[in-house]
Amino acid sequence: MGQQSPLLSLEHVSKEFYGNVVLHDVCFDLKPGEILGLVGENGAGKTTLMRILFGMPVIAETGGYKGRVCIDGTEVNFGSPFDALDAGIGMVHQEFSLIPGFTTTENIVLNRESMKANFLNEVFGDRMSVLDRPDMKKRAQGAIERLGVNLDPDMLISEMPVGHKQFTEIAREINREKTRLLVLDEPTAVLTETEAEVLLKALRNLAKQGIAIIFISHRLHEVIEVADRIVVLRDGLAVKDTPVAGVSVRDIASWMVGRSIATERLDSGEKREFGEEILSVERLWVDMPGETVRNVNFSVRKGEILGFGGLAGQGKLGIPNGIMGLFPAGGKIALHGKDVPLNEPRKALEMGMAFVSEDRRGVGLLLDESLEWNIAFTAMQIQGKYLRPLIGNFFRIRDEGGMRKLTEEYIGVLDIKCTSAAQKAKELSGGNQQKVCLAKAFAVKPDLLFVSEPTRGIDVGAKKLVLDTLHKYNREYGTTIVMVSSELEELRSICDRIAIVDEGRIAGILPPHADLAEFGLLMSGEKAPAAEEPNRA
Amino acid sequence: MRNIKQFVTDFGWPRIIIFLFLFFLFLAAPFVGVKIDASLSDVLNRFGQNALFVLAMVPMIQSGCGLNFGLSLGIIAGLLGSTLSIQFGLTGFLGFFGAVALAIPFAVVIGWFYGLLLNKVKGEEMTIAMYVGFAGVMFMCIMWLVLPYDSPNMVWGYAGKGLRTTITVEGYYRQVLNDFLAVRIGKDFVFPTGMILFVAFCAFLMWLFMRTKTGTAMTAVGSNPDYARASGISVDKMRTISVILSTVLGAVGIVVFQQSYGFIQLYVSPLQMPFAAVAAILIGGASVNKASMVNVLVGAFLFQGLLTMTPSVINSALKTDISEVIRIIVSNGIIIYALTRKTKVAK
Amino acid sequence: MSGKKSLGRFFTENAVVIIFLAVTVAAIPPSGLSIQYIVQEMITRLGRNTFLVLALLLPIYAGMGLNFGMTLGAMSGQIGLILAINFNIGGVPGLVFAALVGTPISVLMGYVCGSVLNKAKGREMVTGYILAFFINGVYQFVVLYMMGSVFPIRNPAIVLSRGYGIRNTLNLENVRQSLDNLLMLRVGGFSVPVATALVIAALCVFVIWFKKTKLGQDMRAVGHDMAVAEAAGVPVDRTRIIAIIISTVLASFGQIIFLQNMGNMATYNAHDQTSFFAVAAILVGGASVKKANIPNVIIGVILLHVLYVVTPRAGQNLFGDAMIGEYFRQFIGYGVIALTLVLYAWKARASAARAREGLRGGATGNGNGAGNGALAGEGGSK
Amino acid sequence: MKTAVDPKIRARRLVVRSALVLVFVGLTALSFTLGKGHSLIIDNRDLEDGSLSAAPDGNLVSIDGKEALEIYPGDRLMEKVLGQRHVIAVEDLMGGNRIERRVTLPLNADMLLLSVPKLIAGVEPYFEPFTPLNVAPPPEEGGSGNNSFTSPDAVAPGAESPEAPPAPAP
Repeated sequence: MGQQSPLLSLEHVSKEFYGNVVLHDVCFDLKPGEILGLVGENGAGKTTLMRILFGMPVIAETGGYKGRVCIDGTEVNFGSPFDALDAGIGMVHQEFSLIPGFTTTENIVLNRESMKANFLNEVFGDRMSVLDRPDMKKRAQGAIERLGVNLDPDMLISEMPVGHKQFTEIAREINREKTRLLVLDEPTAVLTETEAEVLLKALRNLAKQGIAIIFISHRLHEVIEVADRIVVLRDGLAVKDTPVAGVSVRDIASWMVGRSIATERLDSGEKREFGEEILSVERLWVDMPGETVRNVNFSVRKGEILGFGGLAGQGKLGIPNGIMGLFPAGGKIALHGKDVPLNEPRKALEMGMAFVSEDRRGVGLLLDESLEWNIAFTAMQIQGKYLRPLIGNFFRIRDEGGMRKLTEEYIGVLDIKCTSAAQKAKELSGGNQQKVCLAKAFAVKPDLLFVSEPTRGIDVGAKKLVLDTLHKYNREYGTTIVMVSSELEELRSICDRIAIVDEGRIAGILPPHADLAEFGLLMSGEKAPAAEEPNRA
Repeated sequence: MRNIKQFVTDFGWPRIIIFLFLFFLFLAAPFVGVKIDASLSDVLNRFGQNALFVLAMVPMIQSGCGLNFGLSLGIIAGLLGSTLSIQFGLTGFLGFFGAVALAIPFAVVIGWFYGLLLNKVKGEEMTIAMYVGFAGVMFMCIMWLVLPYDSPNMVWGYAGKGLRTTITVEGYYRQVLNDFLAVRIGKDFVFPTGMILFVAFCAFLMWLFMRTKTGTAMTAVGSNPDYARASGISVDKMRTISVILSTVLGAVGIVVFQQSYGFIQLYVSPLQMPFAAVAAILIGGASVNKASMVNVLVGAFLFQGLLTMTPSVINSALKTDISEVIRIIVSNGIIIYALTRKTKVAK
Repeated sequence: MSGKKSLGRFFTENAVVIIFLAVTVAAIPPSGLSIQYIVQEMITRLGRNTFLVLALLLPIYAGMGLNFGMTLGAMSGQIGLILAINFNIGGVPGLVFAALVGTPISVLMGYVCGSVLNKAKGREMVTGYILAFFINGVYQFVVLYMMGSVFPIRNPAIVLSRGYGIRNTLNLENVRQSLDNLLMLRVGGFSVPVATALVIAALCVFVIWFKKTKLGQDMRAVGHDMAVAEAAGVPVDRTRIIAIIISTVLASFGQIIFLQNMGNMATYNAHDQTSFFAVAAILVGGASVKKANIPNVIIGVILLHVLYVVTPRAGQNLFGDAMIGEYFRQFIGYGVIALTLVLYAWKARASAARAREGLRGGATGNGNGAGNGALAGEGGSK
Repeated sequence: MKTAVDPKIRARRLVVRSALVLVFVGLTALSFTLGKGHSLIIDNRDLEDGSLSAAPDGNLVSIDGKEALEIYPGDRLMEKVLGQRHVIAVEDLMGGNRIERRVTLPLNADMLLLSVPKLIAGVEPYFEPFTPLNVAPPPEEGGSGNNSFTSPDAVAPGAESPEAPPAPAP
């Protein structure tokens, strides 16, 4: 195996989005039959790298990439994912790309069905051929056998357990005769441990047959178990490319999160003192698709900034969404000792909590309305502000003047770049939209503010301003803040405590200055003895 | 200062063509022997008759329920009110406002159920609204035959029961609004002051309502239901309110229509009325999820102008009755145009 | 346990059919019509309408809902018939001629309709409905103004006296029931139009065969999940357009079969109710917006038309007013469409909610007890 | 599985498709000729130029073996036929004398005057185009259809035309 020439080699691949470098000079090779574990935090560049490999149109639309992608030593430049498929690269996505109403067989051979020609082909083209179902089944079974798993070829996808869906998807990729390289993006994320075991076995099976595999996962022990070699991406750089032998989970974790530059705390050694407990959360579960929270317990004290970190899909986003009533949730939540009714956003708001959603455009903003509306709306609806009486107090209409004053005030305070308070929210840049979302939350003068991914998708300058603003509100107005973010550095720069969420539970709570490897281990679901026990009563 | 190109894309070519077409019709009118003043008077009259139907589209569009193809349900409530008013023998202003007052409770109840239904079928509102409207009209056809009305002015003479297809409101409330403070200028021009005032009053109330806390919440629901929910608004409640409002306006609208037109039309006549109102508001510049008072007034005026001017001008000019076809193509064309524009579908 | 449960499921899944059957059966005795008469009517109407209803199947497979745009096909067929009358072509050749003329027109119309519907994904039905209105305007423009002025019409008997435009009613004497009478068998006192039945059977065979083709499979894939189909390389938009084109062409044939049985044609109104009747029939037969099959079509045509035959008489006999029955059947027709659409939208939302509950996994009420292994796949059972 | 990319297959398909277009056109033409309807006016009168006189007595005229019509001198009967080629048989009621003639009717004439005397005498052509003097047009109806959803008197969505009773009369 070792002496073969590389099947795939990436040479000095770089990519930037609008001046934002996401990949910098990434190089690695992959030989046939080799399993490469690709690890990195969210935003480290894994997704972008795979997009380049697959010729996703979004890459070309944003100015292409630098460097070379070579297959069998010749440079390729795919115009679309279909070109990549033709070149023998198969991809298994995180979310299932299967048709629920179809059987396993139909999904495996989707759009590559076996056909029998007939006369109508001459008139209306190949699509008039009749399907050769026995042959389709044979091919599907062939793929399933190659994978070495147990799948019923005639079962409907909708009736399958999740693991089988994942296998079906892999079987579909290896059903292509040409497939030589398989990319699996977090294939074990939705699987149970036993299912994951079977999957890893199947992957080794495939590798033995000469298929090269890129295995992307945050479950580091799985990576160590299955991969021959590991590439660690951090901030767009391939910081480590090493054979897996002798590497420990802890090593990988520290490579993943390690920073060359030390984090700058906004407060330099100031002594922090907090008030009484403001929020207590017990046995919280939240049914938020893709971010399920299973069992979370924590409490927040007045004046504190609590951070929630962890990898995507582990449930950290579900926590504020569940507490604010946006997704079905259960458990016991008390604010100032009073129970907060769940699943009722209005009650949560009325009790003095506010939320800046991670889904800025989907939930955070009225894109088609003016800034005035966006900022004043919640305060108007919940607290009856910015209304002026028309006929006594009985009939009140919007106080446009008041709304404008409020908006202009926040435009000044947060330095929102816009033409006027009447500009539509959709016309602003991402960073300024985020400031509008913050302004909306500040306008209700909350006791407790949830901020979810406040810096996602905005540029460096805006990031700093947003964090500074949060810091300022916390210090000057005593606003208690619960901040959820995928960027550990950000949490470390501003939070007083940082909880890491893994698989819907709090894996541990660490002080911001804790060792980076500790954070990495918690994120990877590994036991970290040093971590503070999450369930402090 | 926005540039012209942007304006054109926002507004859409179809609407500009319709504008120019109507403009051309008014220009051409004198040359083919059509009296401008009589036409204008006619346009104003029909504008008043139909404006409330167009206005009824606003709340549902704003709350994200889409175009109200089920407006016929409101019209049915209005018909119940007006027939009851005649049954009770109310005349003059009492007759008109009696009809409105009797219609509104029906409209509220029907609208409430209709709103509950539409909340259950988010994303499919328009098709379902259309067929619920149709079914409602057909159901009322049976009711008109069996309900125990007995005013001799309304029931079939020979059978003594069952309402007639067309009932005159002469002697009840015919033209009470039109004639109120009406101004006659010249031989052929009459300004139906009362009706226009009433329409303006309703439009003003709607304008005001959209500025209240509830109205604001309703607009937010239509603009982004998730945002509204995150701000503590009950999306379903706002949608139901908008449907009720739309239904009530439809009910009041048909009574206004009757007093000007002079007849109550029962049975299948409400079937196609929503389509005209939908076409009108779209011509006025509204989209499937955004509408304003300006859209209503401009749309009602343009559409009714088109309906009035096309027959008279085109038919005199070309000596054919092609206007009917133009009308069908224009009004349905604009609806298709609006439906095929890219907008997010509420789920 | 399973017996009772499956019976209950049978009732909920076929609620529309069962309600409809009950109403229809209840209306038969008061109508006073003989079974003999009703059966003969049924046979005639099956021959007349089934083809049109079958035209709805493919767009349903392709996930485009009920093709209200089928009216476009009906209009194309009518233009074929107008030309057949114009050239005085009769008999079965006349019908074939009309169909051949109607085909290219309906292919074009289908392409237009499919392209428009592709721009209105998610609201195909209401758009198709309005599009039918719109094209009706174009049809009127062509038939009422262009024919006889721009397009020469040689048969003066079908032209309005003003010199251009086709008359409101056309006598289809030359082709009247020529397909039905081609092979009319008398079976046990009933006349059965065998040739028409054969044509319908051929279409059924075609539909069944078509579902087994690659194109049919692609349509199913597109109907189930457009995004997945697109990702797998199925040309989604093109497949949807093809589904509509086939449906439109079939509708044009269907309208020709319908009109040859009727024997005359209301030039400007014959197509008004085409989609309403076809859609109501297929829904009465138990189809939904996403699911339909050939038995749905046959059952639907029979049930809907029995109701249509008996209600006016039943209304006359029960209430002394035929109009009550007349309105009642239309109410039922529209009501069934509304009800099916509502039930479907309702179910879709409910099952989406259930699917999400499935994701809830171990995170149910007493979060404490949820084990480590039960990540997903076994929740939602509380 | 073969693909449409192969130029050989593409050429073959082009041929098949163009052939199909020809078949389509041919079929249209065929149905046109097969289904072309003609009104034959079977005329048993003296010819205008006097060269032939009406067939005396009663004759039976039968077209394509269908039910025979009796025709007497001075009679004019009308029979509708489809297609171009027909066999016309004239049988003398008295004498039993039977003459069969094959005729090919011109495509573009809807009405043809078929002269029995010529037929019996075998003088071609047997027929001449016939233009009726004054065809009373059927009663005129109004203009366009009733989908004018904006007109105040909007119309019923009438059911299938023959079965639907009209809306209740005033």
